[in-house]
Amino acid sequence: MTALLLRDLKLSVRAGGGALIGILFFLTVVAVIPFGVGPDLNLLSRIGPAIIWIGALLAALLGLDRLFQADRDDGSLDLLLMQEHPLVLTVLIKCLAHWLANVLPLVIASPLLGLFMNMNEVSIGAVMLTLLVGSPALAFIGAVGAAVAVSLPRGGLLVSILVLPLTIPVLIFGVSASYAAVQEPAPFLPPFLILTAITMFFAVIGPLGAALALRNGGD
Amino acid sequence: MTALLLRDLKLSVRAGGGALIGILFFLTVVAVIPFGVGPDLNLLSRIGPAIIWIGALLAALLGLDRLFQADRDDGSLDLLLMQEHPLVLTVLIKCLAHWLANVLPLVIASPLLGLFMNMNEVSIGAVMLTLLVGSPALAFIGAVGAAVAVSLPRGGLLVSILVLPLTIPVLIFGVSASYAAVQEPAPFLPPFLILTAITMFFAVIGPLGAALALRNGGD
Amino acid sequence: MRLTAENLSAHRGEDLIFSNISFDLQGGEALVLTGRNGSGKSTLLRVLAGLLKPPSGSVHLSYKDGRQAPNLAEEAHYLGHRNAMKPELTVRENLAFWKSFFGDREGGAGFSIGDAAAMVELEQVLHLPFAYLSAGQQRRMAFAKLLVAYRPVWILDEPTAALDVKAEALLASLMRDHQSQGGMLLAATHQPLELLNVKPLEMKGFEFTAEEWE
Amino acid sequence: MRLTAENLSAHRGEDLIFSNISFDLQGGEALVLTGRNGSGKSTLLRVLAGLLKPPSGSVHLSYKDGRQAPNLAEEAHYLGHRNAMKPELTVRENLAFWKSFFGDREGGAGFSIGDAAAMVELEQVLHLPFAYLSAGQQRRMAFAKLLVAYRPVWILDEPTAALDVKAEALLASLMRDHQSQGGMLLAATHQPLELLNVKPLEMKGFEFTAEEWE
Amino acid sequence: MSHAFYVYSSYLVALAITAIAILWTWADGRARQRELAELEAAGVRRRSAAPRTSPVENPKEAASE
Amino acid sequence: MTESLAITKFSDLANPTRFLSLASRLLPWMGGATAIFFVVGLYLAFASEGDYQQGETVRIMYIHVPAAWLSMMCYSVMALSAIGTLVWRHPLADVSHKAAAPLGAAFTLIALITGSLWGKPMWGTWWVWDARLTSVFILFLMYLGIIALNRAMDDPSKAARVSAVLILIGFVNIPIIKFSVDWWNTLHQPASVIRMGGPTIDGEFLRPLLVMAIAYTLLFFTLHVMAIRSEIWRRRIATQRRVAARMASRES
Ligand code: HEM
Ligand SMILES: Nc1ncnc2c1ncn2[C@@H]1O[C@H](COP(=O)(O)OP(=O)(O)OP(=O)(O)O)[C@@H](O)[C@H]1O
Ligand SMILES: Nc1ncnc2c1ncn2[C@@H]1O[C@H](COP(=O)(O)OP(=O)(O)OP(=O)(O)O)[C@@H](O)[C@H]1O
Ligand SMILES: [Mg+2]
Ligand SMILES: [Mg+2]
Repeated sequence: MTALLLRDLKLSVRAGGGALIGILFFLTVVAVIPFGVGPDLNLLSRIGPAIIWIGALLAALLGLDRLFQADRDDGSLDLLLMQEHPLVLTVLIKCLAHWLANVLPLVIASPLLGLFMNMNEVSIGAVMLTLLVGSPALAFIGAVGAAVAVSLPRGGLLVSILVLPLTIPVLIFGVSASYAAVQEPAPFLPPFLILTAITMFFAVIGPLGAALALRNGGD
Repeated sequence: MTALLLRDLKLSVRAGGGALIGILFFLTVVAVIPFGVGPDLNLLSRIGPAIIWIGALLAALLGLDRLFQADRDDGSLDLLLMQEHPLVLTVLIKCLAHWLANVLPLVIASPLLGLFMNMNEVSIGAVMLTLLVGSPALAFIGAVGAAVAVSLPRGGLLVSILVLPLTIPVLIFGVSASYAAVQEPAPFLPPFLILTAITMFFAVIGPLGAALALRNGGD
Repeated sequence: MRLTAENLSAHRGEDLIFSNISFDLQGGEALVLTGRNGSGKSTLLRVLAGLLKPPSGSVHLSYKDGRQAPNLAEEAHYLGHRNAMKPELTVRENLAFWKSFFGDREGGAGFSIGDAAAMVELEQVLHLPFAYLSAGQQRRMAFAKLLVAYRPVWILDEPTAALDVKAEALLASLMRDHQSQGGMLLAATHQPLELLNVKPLEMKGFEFTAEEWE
Repeated sequence: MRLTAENLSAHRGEDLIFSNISFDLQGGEALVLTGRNGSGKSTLLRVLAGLLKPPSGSVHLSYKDGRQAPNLAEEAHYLGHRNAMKPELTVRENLAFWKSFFGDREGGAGFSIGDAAAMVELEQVLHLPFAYLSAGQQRRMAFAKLLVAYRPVWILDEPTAALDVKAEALLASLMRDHQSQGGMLLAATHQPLELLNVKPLEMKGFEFTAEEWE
Repeated sequence: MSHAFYVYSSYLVALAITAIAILWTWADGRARQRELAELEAAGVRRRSAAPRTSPVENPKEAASE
Repeated sequence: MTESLAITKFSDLANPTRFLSLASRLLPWMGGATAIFFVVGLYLAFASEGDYQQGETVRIMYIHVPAAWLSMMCYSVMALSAIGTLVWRHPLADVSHKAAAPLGAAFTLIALITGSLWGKPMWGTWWVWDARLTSVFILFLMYLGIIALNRAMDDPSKAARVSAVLILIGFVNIPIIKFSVDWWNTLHQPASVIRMGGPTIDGEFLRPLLVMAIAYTLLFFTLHVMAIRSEIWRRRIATQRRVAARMASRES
């Protein structure tokens, strides 16, 4: 199982150029934003957490749809399915590898981006914390979509309908928890706890659903 | 050549679920921003055009990195490269297909999002018009990144990094033209004309660069 | 070691590809599937590997001492039309991954990566990314994957596709070695393969449309 | 029609795979490449198809009337290890796309899609998505792609991989038909192919490492 | 903060980055030289530096002599 | 010989072996000259008067402006090499733009950081998203992107050709940097040295600035030649390793 984790990490590092890439990607996304909304520092710091969360969503989605497809195309998926390491675990590991390689660097880089967006320390800390807790959920949700995409040759549409709406709650609670940390009246803990609950929920449901789809969809 | 256009359109509708992914992602982005900005409708309508443009930019990136990769993996790319329909034209057609399938739906959906963002009619019209004129440039720029990605085993984030910086001028002029349409003193036409010029410029440079990269990156 | 299949059948889409296939195989024997293109050889092998659920029939594997194996898939290597190797990784990395992911099953031990590569006569390309190998070299390395982890049953779908004549003989001798150590082979092939204790099975292809709707 | 290649060589990465390969081919003749796995057959075919730039050497094609063709790639069909068909589209859609994308070159006309499918004896699967075909059926349909648009030169990399014996004979006869109409064949193969006017070329493999950096 | 702070810190930063660039380039060169020496010691030699077997092994060099 | 003398001379020089021997003769001189110019430049920089408007901080100019110039010049050198790669397919051009990318990134980083350090006292903020600053930031990202691309591909000559295409496409950014202050009105200083109609800057500041600019340029070329040399060595090593491996496997 560690072998699988290492292989998947290696694959995403090898091809794209490594963790640096995730950070660079995020940097470019964030650098693009001020061009849109203008150099108003106040406004930037207000929409900062939302932008960082959207960047994370995008980074998590890019490449996620091919989580299993690459393995299917070269035939590895067959061999993964044949082993009796519980398939759920295999899926979980693959999600983890995707998250580690593509999303974690963003979480680590987020303070830097917060500075660019003129956010204050508390806000930066809150965004980083919510990202750390919430972003794995994006990977788990995506895994279901990726598994469905593999098993239905024409599942493309279904994937987007399945995945993106499910990510909205994660995004909403993540963003609102980050704001709650700064804006006084709103309490930080409730949305944060909900976010944690969502992640844990999807950590179970996601791999289960994905494993089910993979088992039933093979041919 | 129409055959190629039709095939690519068919593929993205059948397999990728292209249009819907874009629109849903777009929707997600637009749904999350109000949480950041808060219920201030005035502010929302002010940053509306920028948000829509940014959403469109990011949505256009989804799937772009695989513009040529799928063709390489099944060997079609070899045959496309062998034909002497000028390769630049082939690339242009593929960009067009990507734009039609993945970006045009966004343009069409943008008025709806404008309503969400509390924008007025003129502003909505302006955003739609600038998107229509400016977004093809995104596809052309992306084609260069996608062509570079072909020589990599997998493209992913790296492509976005290479591509995003180049899209910034498009974004700047697109957004400023949309604002100019509403804010009185600023004239609409100059930035709009520059936007058109940029699109035309990249319509030439993009496919040329992509064709060059494809010729040189193959093996 | 004994493998029995009873009354297997398989659907693809709505079509019944084959039905009522039964056979019985001892350790050291080889089941060789032949038949025209599209007659269902690959389908049968995928059913045996547990990748397709057969609408009817069953497969049982029992160990030498009579115990029932829980699952054929776990005791088997499957080499399909595709090589299951990552083009971006070097050959050595690929083999190392499969070696540690598969682990050995009782009754034997896998070879080291260097040995396995030497057995398919390709030690000198271990450091290259898999994508850089020629078609035949890729196939040979995919075969080396079977050697790095031990499995008593090998399910092989056209193992010698794309191989030159010498390599074909080489792989055939590796398969015979596996048999003579008590392993089982299930192989689909178009070229005659020189194996031991061959039980031929000719697939006839397309049986009937599924009957559920009649 | 006449094809001459002079002093061709090819790099892969930093390695020189072959050098100084020259040959001369007339209409109706076939160049058959043989050699061990990894000896450079596919590389040579890709160089001829214009997909790899050779560091030295040149290829010329002239028509029957002595005119020089601008480019071999345009006058040639290339069938590589991969089938160049989209798994999501039906076989008919795939063939229709290539037919209209290729168009015909002077000197002949392509067959209709139905005819081409009948020539490879697979009319009955035209409506299936390409992904649903068996390996051999896929290869045959990839071959049918050569029939729907006319090209005087066919560049074939192991055209008969994954085919059953009957299909192999069938495709060989289609290739002979192409030859007898004045077409040229350049094929790499491990199995003996019964063609007309064969010029054999045995590839020896790996020459040396590139010298630029010395 | 005083203006001097900005002046000196920018000079320091510039110095640091330049120093890193110089050291990196230099260390890379040294490492490569060492590797070349190791190869030489192991008996691997450049073919063009080895005793000539054929007169025109490296045409560029041969021509310029 | 059918080629002209100039071409023969050029391709002589461009032979890796020639280049190496020339480099080893030239490098000590280049290094020495760089050091001398830096000493003189730094002396002038601190000996000169402060600006009545900007006070002490004008001294930042002597490192900020040359670094900014170099960041653009380095990219231009890369673009020229990229043309060399694509048009003449010259291996030395491949090496040249690969070796220049990290140097360009370093100079751009210096310009960015010293600019920020200047911006805080002058504009009251470290960073604004104006056209000049952002286009330089994009330049920095492009350097990093090119480095990442080079690292992601293991066939060096293919990597060189592909990144050459990218370098040329990215060249549109250079005029944007140069003219951004004219096209958009921004906080940043308009051109006052390199402009049509001669410099408008006072000679007092111009002298140390020019000396520092020469010092930076010399530094760049010294490092570039060194980096090219290491890159050539690196490729030789790879080649020899491969040959050795083949030999070994042949014998066995
Ligand atoms: C991070 C922020 C900054 C960046 C990225 C930056 C970038 C640049 C660049 C690229 C140039 C070269 C322009 C050309 O050759 O036309 C330049 C020149 C210059 N910069 Fe900055 N700059 C920054 C901040 C500042 C600040 C805060 C000041 C002073 C208030 C300043 C003053 C100057 C001056 C005086 C020149 C010389 C212009 C000329 O004579 O052509 N810069 N800068
Ligand atoms: N989804 C599907 N719907 C209908 N038919 C299908 C589907 N998938 C596969 N088939 C058919 O199943 C049959 C069996 O294919 P299989 O791959 O088992 O053949 P095979 O004997 O391995 O052939 P080959 O020698 O070419 O490899 C083929 O005729 C194929 O067309
Ligand atoms: N980038 C690369 N670097 C080094 N060697 C390479 C690279 N790409 C391919 N090769 C080598 O090139 C050689 C020629 O491969 P090619 O595909 O032409 O062989 P082939 O004759 O077609 O073999 P097969 O019969 O197996 O199809 C192989 O030895 C392969 O390992
Ligand atoms: Mg089969
Ligand atoms: Mg081959």
